[in-house]
Amino acid sequence: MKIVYFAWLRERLDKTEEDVDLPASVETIGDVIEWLKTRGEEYALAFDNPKVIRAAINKTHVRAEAKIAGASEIAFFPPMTGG
Amino acid sequence: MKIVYFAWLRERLDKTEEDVDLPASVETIGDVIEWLKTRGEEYALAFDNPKVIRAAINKTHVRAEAKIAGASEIAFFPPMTGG
Amino acid sequence: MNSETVRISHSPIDTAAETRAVAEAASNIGAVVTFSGICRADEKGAQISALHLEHYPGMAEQEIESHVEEARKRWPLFAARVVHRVGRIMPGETIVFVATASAHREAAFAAAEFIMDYLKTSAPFWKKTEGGGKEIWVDANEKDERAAARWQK
Amino acid sequence: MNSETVRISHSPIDTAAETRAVAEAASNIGAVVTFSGICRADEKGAQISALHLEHYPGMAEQEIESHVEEARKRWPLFAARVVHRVGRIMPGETIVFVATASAHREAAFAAAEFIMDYLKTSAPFWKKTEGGGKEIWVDANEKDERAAARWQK
Repeated sequence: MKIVYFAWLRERLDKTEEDVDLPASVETIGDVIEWLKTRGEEYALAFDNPKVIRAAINKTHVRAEAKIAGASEIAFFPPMTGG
Repeated sequence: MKIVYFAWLRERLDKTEEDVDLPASVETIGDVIEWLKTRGEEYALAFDNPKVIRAAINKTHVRAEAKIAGASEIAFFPPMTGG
Repeated sequence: MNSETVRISHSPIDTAAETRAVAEAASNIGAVVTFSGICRADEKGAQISALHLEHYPGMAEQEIESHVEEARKRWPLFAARVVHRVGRIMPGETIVFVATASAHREAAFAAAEFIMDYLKTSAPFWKKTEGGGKEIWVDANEKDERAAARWQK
Repeated sequence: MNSETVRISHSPIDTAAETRAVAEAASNIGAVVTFSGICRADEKGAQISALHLEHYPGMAEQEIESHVEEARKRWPLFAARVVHRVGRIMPGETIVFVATASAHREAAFAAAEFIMDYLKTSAPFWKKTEGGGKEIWVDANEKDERAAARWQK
Protein backbone atom coordinates (compact mmCIF):
# COMPACT_ATOMS: atom_id res chain seq x y z
CA MET A 1 0.00 0.00 0.00
CA LYS A 2 1.25 3.46 -0.89
CA ILE A 3 1.09 5.91 2.02
CA VAL A 4 1.82 9.63 1.53
CA TYR A 5 2.51 12.29 4.18
CA PHE A 6 2.23 16.07 4.15
CA ALA A 7 3.29 19.13 6.15
CA TRP A 8 4.70 18.46 9.62
CA LEU A 9 3.80 14.75 9.41
CA ARG A 10 6.08 14.51 6.38
CA GLU A 11 8.80 16.42 8.25
CA ARG A 12 8.57 14.37 11.46
CA LEU A 13 8.65 11.08 9.56
CA ASP A 14 11.24 12.48 7.18
CA LYS A 15 9.51 10.93 4.19
CA THR A 16 7.01 12.04 1.58
CA GLU A 17 5.75 8.53 0.89
CA GLU A 18 6.41 4.87 1.45
CA ASP A 19 5.15 1.48 0.33
CA VAL A 20 4.06 -0.78 3.16
CA ASP A 21 2.70 -4.30 3.46
CA LEU A 22 -0.26 -4.00 5.77
CA PRO A 23 -1.27 -7.10 7.75
CA ALA A 24 -4.73 -8.46 6.93
CA SER A 25 -5.97 -7.39 10.38
CA VAL A 26 -5.60 -3.72 9.38
CA GLU A 27 -9.04 -2.83 8.02
CA THR A 28 -9.64 0.86 8.74
CA ILE A 29 -7.73 4.15 8.66
CA GLY A 30 -7.66 3.99 12.47
CA ASP A 31 -6.07 0.54 12.23
CA VAL A 32 -3.44 1.90 9.83
CA ILE A 33 -2.54 4.61 12.31
CA GLU A 34 -2.25 2.12 15.19
CA TRP A 35 -0.13 -0.16 13.05
CA LEU A 36 2.14 2.74 11.93
CA LYS A 37 2.66 3.74 15.57
CA THR A 38 4.26 0.35 16.24
CA ARG A 39 6.88 0.98 13.55
CA GLY A 40 9.13 3.26 15.56
CA GLU A 41 9.35 6.23 17.90
CA GLU A 42 9.04 8.84 15.12
CA TYR A 43 5.70 7.27 14.08
CA ALA A 44 4.48 7.01 17.67
CA LEU A 45 5.26 10.69 18.19
CA ALA A 46 3.92 11.92 14.84
CA PHE A 47 0.59 10.11 15.30
CA ASP A 48 0.36 10.74 19.05
CA ASN A 49 -2.58 13.19 18.89
CA PRO A 50 -5.39 11.80 16.67
CA LYS A 51 -7.19 15.19 16.77
CA VAL A 52 -4.61 16.76 14.50
CA ILE A 53 -4.45 13.93 11.97
CA ARG A 54 -6.56 13.96 8.83
CA ALA A 55 -6.69 11.16 6.27
CA ALA A 56 -7.62 10.57 2.67
CA ILE A 57 -8.14 7.39 0.65
CA ASN A 58 -7.55 7.76 -3.08
CA LYS A 59 -7.49 11.56 -2.63
CA THR A 60 -10.84 11.77 -0.87
CA HIS A 61 -11.27 12.83 2.76
CA VAL A 62 -12.20 9.96 5.08
CA ARG A 63 -12.70 9.43 8.80
CA ALA A 64 -10.77 7.07 11.06
CA GLU A 65 -13.55 4.47 10.74
CA ALA A 66 -13.26 4.31 6.94
CA LYS A 67 -12.42 0.86 5.51
CA ILE A 68 -9.26 0.76 3.45
CA ALA A 69 -10.45 -2.04 1.16
CA GLY A 70 -9.93 -0.88 -2.44
CA ALA A 71 -7.47 1.85 -1.48
CA SER A 72 -4.53 2.42 -3.77
CA GLU A 73 -3.21 5.48 -1.94
CA ILE A 74 -3.67 6.50 1.69
CA ALA A 75 -2.66 10.00 2.81
CA PHE A 76 -2.09 11.41 6.28
CA PHE A 77 -1.78 15.13 6.98
CA PRO A 78 -2.58 17.81 9.59
CA PRO A 79 -5.75 19.96 9.40
CA MET A 80 -5.68 22.07 6.23
CA THR A 81 -4.44 25.65 6.40
CA GLY A 82 -4.72 26.82 2.80
CA GLY A 83 -6.42 29.86 1.36
CA MET B 1 -35.20 78.70 -3.19
CA LYS B 2 -33.17 76.57 -5.60
CA ILE B 3 -34.92 73.37 -6.64
CA VAL B 4 -33.12 70.68 -8.67
CA TYR B 5 -34.59 67.72 -10.55
CA PHE B 6 -33.12 64.43 -11.71
CA ALA B 7 -33.87 61.51 -14.03
CA TRP B 8 -37.42 61.32 -15.40
CA LEU B 9 -38.56 64.18 -13.14
CA ARG B 10 -36.00 66.38 -14.88
CA GLU B 11 -37.18 65.13 -18.26
CA ARG B 12 -40.90 65.58 -17.58
CA LEU B 13 -40.40 69.10 -16.23
CA ASP B 14 -37.83 69.78 -18.94
CA LYS B 15 -35.55 71.55 -16.48
CA THR B 16 -32.56 70.62 -14.35
CA GLU B 17 -33.18 73.36 -11.81
CA GLU B 18 -35.13 76.51 -11.09
CA ASP B 19 -35.29 79.31 -8.56
CA VAL B 20 -38.69 79.76 -6.95
CA ASP B 21 -40.20 82.10 -4.39
CA LEU B 22 -42.03 79.84 -1.99
CA PRO B 23 -44.95 81.35 -0.05
CA ALA B 24 -44.47 81.48 3.74
CA SER B 25 -47.18 78.83 4.16
CA VAL B 26 -44.89 76.24 2.51
CA GLU B 27 -43.09 74.66 5.46
CA THR B 28 -42.34 71.04 4.56
CA ILE B 29 -41.16 69.03 1.56
CA GLY B 30 -44.72 67.76 1.21
CA ASP B 31 -45.91 71.38 1.06
CA VAL B 32 -43.34 72.14 -1.65
CA ILE B 33 -44.66 69.25 -3.73
CA GLU B 34 -48.28 70.40 -3.31
CA TRP B 35 -47.28 73.94 -4.24
CA LEU B 36 -45.31 72.78 -7.29
CA LYS B 37 -48.34 70.77 -8.51
CA THR B 38 -50.31 74.01 -8.75
CA ARG B 39 -47.77 75.47 -11.16
CA GLY B 40 -48.90 73.65 -14.29
CA GLU B 41 -49.95 70.38 -15.82
CA GLU B 42 -46.38 69.07 -16.27
CA TYR B 43 -45.80 69.49 -12.51
CA ALA B 44 -49.14 67.91 -11.60
CA LEU B 45 -48.27 64.89 -13.76
CA ALA B 46 -44.65 64.60 -12.67
CA PHE B 47 -45.55 64.68 -8.97
CA ASP B 48 -48.75 62.65 -9.34
CA ASN B 49 -47.50 59.52 -7.53
CA PRO B 50 -45.80 60.44 -4.23
CA LYS B 51 -44.51 56.86 -3.84
CA VAL B 52 -41.96 57.38 -6.61
CA ILE B 53 -40.72 60.78 -5.47
CA ARG B 54 -37.66 61.11 -3.24
CA ALA B 55 -36.35 64.38 -1.86
CA ALA B 56 -33.18 65.87 -0.44
CA ILE B 57 -32.49 69.11 1.42
CA ASN B 58 -28.96 70.42 1.07
CA LYS B 59 -27.94 67.07 -0.46
CA THR B 60 -29.27 64.93 2.40
CA HIS B 61 -32.19 62.51 2.05
CA VAL B 62 -35.35 63.73 3.79
CA ARG B 63 -38.95 62.60 4.12
CA ALA B 64 -42.07 64.49 3.04
CA GLU B 65 -42.56 65.74 6.62
CA ALA B 66 -39.13 67.42 6.73
CA LYS B 67 -39.16 71.18 7.39
CA ILE B 68 -37.50 73.24 4.70
CA ALA B 69 -36.37 76.02 7.08
CA GLY B 70 -32.65 76.57 6.48
CA ALA B 71 -32.68 74.84 3.10
CA SER B 72 -30.54 76.34 0.37
CA GLU B 73 -31.17 73.58 -2.16
CA ILE B 74 -34.09 71.18 -2.46
CA ALA B 75 -33.86 68.18 -4.80
CA PHE B 76 -36.56 65.90 -6.18
CA PHE B 77 -35.84 62.63 -7.92
CA PRO B 78 -37.17 59.08 -8.42
CA PRO B 79 -35.97 56.12 -6.32
CA MET B 80 -32.26 55.55 -6.89
CA THR B 81 -31.14 52.92 -9.39
CA GLY B 82 -27.37 53.19 -9.24
CA GLY B 83 -24.76 50.54 -8.67
CA MET C 1 -8.97 57.63 4.48
CA ASN C 2 -7.56 59.54 1.55
CA SER C 3 -9.55 61.69 -0.85
CA GLU C 4 -9.39 58.96 -3.46
CA THR C 5 -11.68 56.62 -1.50
CA VAL C 6 -14.81 57.64 -3.38
CA ARG C 7 -14.79 58.79 -6.96
CA ILE C 8 -17.30 59.52 -9.71
CA SER C 9 -15.81 58.64 -13.07
CA HIS C 10 -16.84 59.86 -16.51
CA SER C 11 -14.51 57.39 -18.22
CA PRO C 12 -14.02 53.60 -17.99
CA ILE C 13 -12.86 52.33 -14.59
CA ASP C 14 -9.45 50.65 -14.42
CA THR C 15 -10.48 47.97 -11.93
CA ALA C 16 -7.02 46.38 -11.90
CA ALA C 17 -5.35 49.65 -10.85
CA GLU C 18 -8.05 50.33 -8.25
CA THR C 19 -7.68 46.83 -6.79
CA ARG C 20 -3.90 47.21 -6.61
CA ALA C 21 -4.19 50.53 -4.78
CA VAL C 22 -6.42 48.92 -2.14
CA ALA C 23 -4.36 45.73 -1.83
CA GLU C 24 -1.16 47.72 -1.31
CA ALA C 25 -2.58 50.20 1.20
CA ALA C 26 -1.08 48.38 4.23
CA SER C 27 1.40 45.60 4.93
CA ASN C 28 -0.93 43.48 7.02
CA ILE C 29 -3.77 43.21 4.55
CA GLY C 30 -4.73 39.54 4.31
CA ALA C 31 -7.96 39.82 2.33
CA VAL C 32 -9.15 41.97 -0.55
CA VAL C 33 -12.69 41.67 -1.89
CA THR C 34 -13.79 43.46 -5.03
CA PHE C 35 -17.19 43.86 -6.58
CA SER C 36 -17.74 45.00 -10.14
CA GLY C 37 -21.25 45.86 -11.27
CA ILE C 38 -21.19 45.40 -15.02
CA CYS C 39 -23.48 46.74 -17.73
CA ARG C 40 -25.39 43.73 -19.07
CA ALA C 41 -26.30 43.35 -22.73
CA ASP C 42 -29.93 42.95 -21.68
CA GLU C 43 -32.24 44.40 -19.07
CA LYS C 44 -35.30 42.31 -18.18
CA GLY C 45 -35.00 40.30 -21.37
CA ALA C 46 -34.67 43.26 -23.76
CA GLN C 47 -31.37 43.86 -25.56
CA ILE C 48 -29.80 47.18 -24.74
CA SER C 49 -27.14 49.07 -26.64
CA ALA C 50 -26.02 51.29 -23.76
CA LEU C 51 -26.86 52.59 -20.30
CA HIS C 52 -27.00 56.24 -19.28
CA LEU C 53 -26.04 56.94 -15.69
CA GLU C 54 -27.10 60.24 -14.17
CA HIS C 55 -26.04 61.38 -10.71
CA TYR C 56 -26.55 64.22 -8.25
CA PRO C 57 -23.08 65.78 -8.06
CA GLY C 58 -21.93 66.43 -4.51
CA MET C 59 -24.67 64.37 -2.92
CA ALA C 60 -23.58 61.16 -4.68
CA GLU C 61 -20.03 61.38 -3.30
CA GLN C 62 -21.29 62.38 0.14
CA GLU C 63 -23.74 59.49 0.37
CA ILE C 64 -21.18 56.88 -0.67
CA GLU C 65 -18.57 58.34 1.68
CA SER C 66 -20.99 58.10 4.58
CA HIS C 67 -21.65 54.41 3.76
CA VAL C 68 -17.94 53.71 3.59
CA GLU C 69 -17.48 55.46 6.95
CA GLU C 70 -20.26 53.35 8.43
CA ALA C 71 -18.61 50.20 7.05
CA ARG C 72 -15.33 51.24 8.68
CA LYS C 73 -17.11 51.58 12.02
CA ARG C 74 -18.57 48.08 11.72
CA TRP C 75 -15.56 46.19 10.39
CA PRO C 76 -11.79 46.63 10.76
CA LEU C 77 -10.82 47.81 7.28
CA PHE C 78 -7.39 48.90 6.14
CA ALA C 79 -8.71 50.42 2.95
CA ALA C 80 -11.87 50.83 0.91
CA ARG C 81 -12.56 52.29 -2.48
CA VAL C 82 -15.69 52.99 -4.48
CA VAL C 83 -15.71 54.24 -8.04
CA HIS C 84 -19.04 54.90 -9.74
CA ARG C 85 -19.25 55.52 -13.44
CA VAL C 86 -21.61 58.13 -14.91
CA GLY C 87 -22.54 59.06 -18.49
CA ARG C 88 -22.96 56.62 -21.36
CA ILE C 89 -21.84 53.08 -20.52
CA MET C 90 -21.50 50.22 -23.00
CA PRO C 91 -22.39 46.56 -22.24
CA GLY C 92 -19.43 44.85 -20.59
CA GLU C 93 -18.18 48.07 -18.99
CA THR C 94 -18.07 48.48 -15.23
CA ILE C 95 -20.78 50.70 -13.72
CA VAL C 96 -19.62 50.51 -10.13
CA PHE C 97 -16.53 49.13 -8.47
CA VAL C 98 -16.08 48.48 -4.74
CA ALA C 99 -12.93 47.15 -3.09
CA THR C 100 -12.33 46.48 0.60
CA ALA C 101 -9.19 45.33 2.38
CA SER C 102 -8.90 43.82 5.83
CA ALA C 103 -6.72 41.44 7.81
CA HIS C 104 -9.29 38.65 7.36
CA ARG C 105 -11.83 37.69 4.75
CA GLU C 106 -15.02 37.95 6.85
CA ALA C 107 -14.65 41.71 7.29
CA ALA C 108 -13.67 42.34 3.68
CA PHE C 109 -16.66 40.35 2.32
CA ALA C 110 -19.19 41.86 4.72
CA ALA C 111 -18.03 45.44 4.18
CA ALA C 112 -18.11 45.14 0.39
CA GLU C 113 -21.66 43.72 0.47
CA PHE C 114 -22.78 46.33 2.97
CA ILE C 115 -21.44 49.20 0.86
CA MET C 116 -23.08 47.82 -2.29
CA ASP C 117 -26.44 47.24 -0.62
CA TYR C 118 -26.58 50.82 0.66
CA LEU C 119 -25.23 52.31 -2.50
CA LYS C 120 -27.98 50.59 -4.50
CA THR C 121 -30.78 52.09 -2.44
CA SER C 122 -29.53 55.47 -1.30
CA ALA C 123 -26.80 56.83 -3.53
CA PRO C 124 -28.38 59.29 -5.98
CA PHE C 125 -27.73 57.65 -9.34
CA TRP C 126 -30.30 56.85 -12.01
CA LYS C 127 -30.07 54.44 -14.92
CA LYS C 128 -31.66 54.76 -18.33
CA THR C 129 -31.39 52.01 -20.93
CA GLU C 130 -30.89 52.72 -24.61
CA GLY C 131 -31.94 50.10 -27.14
CA GLY C 132 -34.16 49.58 -30.17
CA GLY C 133 -34.42 53.34 -30.61
CA LYS C 134 -35.97 53.78 -27.16
CA GLU C 135 -34.71 55.17 -23.88
CA ILE C 136 -36.28 53.75 -20.72
CA TRP C 137 -35.62 54.68 -17.09
CA VAL C 138 -34.86 51.62 -14.98
CA ASP C 139 -37.30 51.00 -12.13
CA ALA C 140 -36.04 50.74 -8.57
CA ASN C 141 -35.70 47.20 -7.33
CA GLU C 142 -37.59 45.99 -4.26
CA LYS C 143 -35.02 43.26 -3.74
CA ASP C 144 -32.40 45.99 -3.27
CA GLU C 145 -34.50 47.65 -0.56
CA ARG C 146 -34.66 44.34 1.30
CA ALA C 147 -30.93 43.77 0.89
CA ALA C 148 -30.17 47.14 2.48
CA ALA C 149 -32.70 46.58 5.28
CA ARG C 150 -30.91 43.45 6.54
CA TRP C 151 -28.02 45.57 7.88
CA GLN C 152 -30.24 47.65 10.13
CA LYS C 153 -29.41 47.04 13.76
CA MET D 1 -16.90 24.95 -17.08
CA ASN D 2 -13.57 24.96 -18.84
CA SER D 3 -10.42 23.28 -17.59
CA GLU D 4 -9.05 26.63 -16.47
CA THR D 5 -11.60 26.97 -13.65
CA VAL D 6 -9.26 25.62 -10.98
CA ARG D 7 -5.52 26.00 -11.11
CA ILE D 8 -2.54 25.46 -8.82
CA SER D 9 0.12 28.05 -9.56
CA HIS D 10 3.83 27.93 -8.76
CA SER D 11 4.30 31.55 -9.84
CA PRO D 12 2.60 34.85 -8.87
CA ILE D 13 -1.07 35.07 -9.78
CA ASP D 14 -2.11 37.73 -12.31
CA THR D 15 -5.35 38.66 -10.58
CA ALA D 16 -6.21 41.33 -13.18
CA ALA D 17 -6.04 38.81 -16.03
CA GLU D 18 -7.99 36.21 -14.03
CA THR D 19 -10.70 38.76 -13.20
CA ARG D 20 -10.96 39.81 -16.83
CA ALA D 21 -11.36 36.21 -17.98
CA VAL D 22 -14.27 35.71 -15.57
CA ALA D 23 -15.91 39.09 -16.29
CA GLU D 24 -15.84 38.45 -20.04
CA ALA D 25 -17.11 34.86 -19.89
CA ALA D 26 -20.69 35.84 -20.88
CA SER D 27 -22.57 38.86 -22.17
CA ASN D 28 -25.15 38.99 -19.41
CA ILE D 29 -22.79 39.05 -16.47
CA GLY D 30 -23.91 41.86 -14.19
CA ALA D 31 -21.77 41.14 -11.14
CA VAL D 32 -18.23 39.95 -10.59
CA VAL D 33 -16.88 39.33 -7.10
CA THR D 34 -13.22 38.59 -6.47
CA PHE D 35 -11.42 37.54 -3.33
CA SER D 36 -7.66 37.71 -2.93
CA GLY D 37 -6.06 36.09 0.08
CA ILE D 38 -2.79 37.91 0.54
CA CYS D 39 0.38 36.93 2.40
CA ARG D 40 0.59 39.27 5.41
CA ALA D 41 3.88 40.62 6.72
CA ASP D 42 2.99 39.20 10.13
CA GLU D 43 1.29 36.10 11.50
CA LYS D 44 -0.14 36.38 15.04
CA GLY D 45 2.02 39.40 15.81
CA ALA D 46 5.33 37.94 14.60
CA GLN D 47 6.99 39.35 11.48
CA ILE D 48 7.42 36.82 8.70
CA SER D 49 9.71 36.96 5.70
CA ALA D 50 7.84 34.41 3.59
CA LEU D 51 5.21 31.67 3.56
CA HIS D 52 5.67 28.17 2.22
CA LEU D 53 2.58 26.57 0.76
CA GLU D 54 2.51 22.82 0.38
CA HIS D 55 -0.32 20.94 -1.34
CA TYR D 56 -1.49 17.42 -2.17
CA PRO D 57 -1.28 17.37 -5.96
CA GLY D 58 -4.39 15.93 -7.58
CA MET D 59 -6.46 16.01 -4.42
CA ALA D 60 -6.13 19.80 -4.09
CA GLU D 61 -7.53 20.45 -7.57
CA GLN D 62 -10.25 17.80 -7.09
CA GLU D 63 -11.41 19.24 -3.76
CA ILE D 64 -11.62 22.81 -5.08
CA GLU D 65 -13.39 21.67 -8.23
CA SER D 66 -16.00 19.88 -6.18
CA HIS D 67 -16.61 23.05 -4.11
CA VAL D 68 -16.96 25.11 -7.26
CA GLU D 69 -19.42 22.54 -8.64
CA GLU D 70 -21.42 22.71 -5.41
CA ALA D 71 -21.46 26.52 -5.64
CA ARG D 72 -22.78 26.27 -9.20
CA LYS D 73 -25.60 24.04 -7.98
CA ARG D 74 -26.58 26.55 -5.30
CA TRP D 75 -26.27 29.81 -7.25
CA PRO D 76 -26.70 30.74 -10.91
CA LEU D 77 -23.10 31.43 -11.94
CA PHE D 78 -21.86 32.26 -15.42
CA ALA D 79 -18.25 31.66 -14.48
CA ALA D 80 -16.01 30.87 -11.54
CA ARG D 81 -12.29 30.65 -11.14
CA VAL D 82 -9.97 29.61 -8.33
CA VAL D 83 -6.20 29.90 -8.46
CA HIS D 84 -4.17 28.72 -5.48
CA ARG D 85 -0.50 29.51 -5.19
CA VAL D 86 2.02 26.96 -3.84
CA GLY D 87 5.73 27.18 -3.03
CA ARG D 88 7.47 30.17 -1.44
CA ILE D 89 5.26 33.27 -1.24
CA MET D 90 6.43 36.75 -0.26
CA PRO D 91 4.40 39.21 1.86
CA GLY D 92 2.04 41.15 -0.37
CA GLU D 93 1.70 38.30 -2.88
CA THR D 94 -1.61 36.57 -3.47
CA ILE D 95 -2.00 33.10 -1.95
CA VAL D 96 -5.45 32.35 -3.26
CA PHE D 97 -7.71 34.06 -5.75
CA VAL D 98 -11.42 33.38 -6.26
CA ALA D 99 -13.66 35.07 -8.82
CA THR D 100 -17.35 34.50 -9.45
CA ALA D 101 -19.63 35.99 -12.08
CA SER D 102 -23.41 36.07 -12.08
CA ALA D 103 -26.28 38.18 -13.37
CA HIS D 104 -26.76 39.71 -9.92
CA ARG D 105 -24.54 40.53 -6.97
CA GLU D 106 -26.17 38.31 -4.32
CA ALA D 107 -25.18 35.09 -6.11
CA ALA D 108 -21.67 36.31 -6.92
CA PHE D 109 -20.98 37.35 -3.31
CA ALA D 110 -22.46 34.22 -1.75
CA ALA D 111 -20.68 31.83 -4.12
CA ALA D 112 -17.29 33.48 -3.59
CA GLU D 113 -17.66 33.31 0.21
CA PHE D 114 -18.90 29.73 0.04
CA ILE D 115 -15.96 28.61 -2.08
CA MET D 116 -13.47 30.35 0.22
CA ASP D 117 -15.01 28.92 3.40
CA TYR D 118 -14.81 25.38 2.08
CA LEU D 119 -11.43 25.81 0.56
CA LYS D 120 -10.04 26.97 3.92
CA THR D 121 -11.18 23.87 5.76
CA SER D 122 -11.04 21.07 3.25
CA ALA D 123 -8.65 21.78 0.41
CA PRO D 124 -5.33 20.03 1.16
CA PHE D 125 -2.91 22.94 1.49
CA TRP D 126 -0.59 23.66 4.40
CA LYS D 127 1.17 26.87 5.35
CA LYS D 128 4.54 27.28 7.02
CA THR D 129 5.86 30.69 8.03
CA GLU D 130 9.49 31.68 7.63
CA GLY D 131 10.88 34.45 9.81
CA GLY D 132 13.62 35.19 12.33
CA GLY D 133 15.49 32.09 11.21
CA LYS D 134 12.57 29.84 12.15
CA GLU D 135 10.02 27.89 10.16
CA ILE D 136 6.67 27.30 11.86
CA TRP D 137 3.63 25.38 10.59
CA VAL D 138 0.46 27.46 10.83
CA ASP D 139 -2.25 25.97 13.06
CA ALA D 140 -5.72 25.34 11.68
CA ASN D 141 -8.24 27.98 12.58
CA GLU D 142 -11.41 27.11 14.51
CA LYS D 143 -13.09 30.20 13.10
CA ASP D 144 -12.65 28.71 9.63
CA GLU D 145 -14.38 25.50 10.70
CA ARG D 146 -17.35 27.52 11.91
CA ALA D 147 -17.41 29.58 8.71
CA ALA D 148 -17.65 26.42 6.62
CA ALA D 149 -20.27 24.87 8.90
CA ARG D 150 -22.75 27.72 8.31
CA TRP D 151 -23.37 26.57 4.72
CA GLN D 152 -24.51 23.11 5.79
CA LYS D 153 -28.16 22.60 4.95
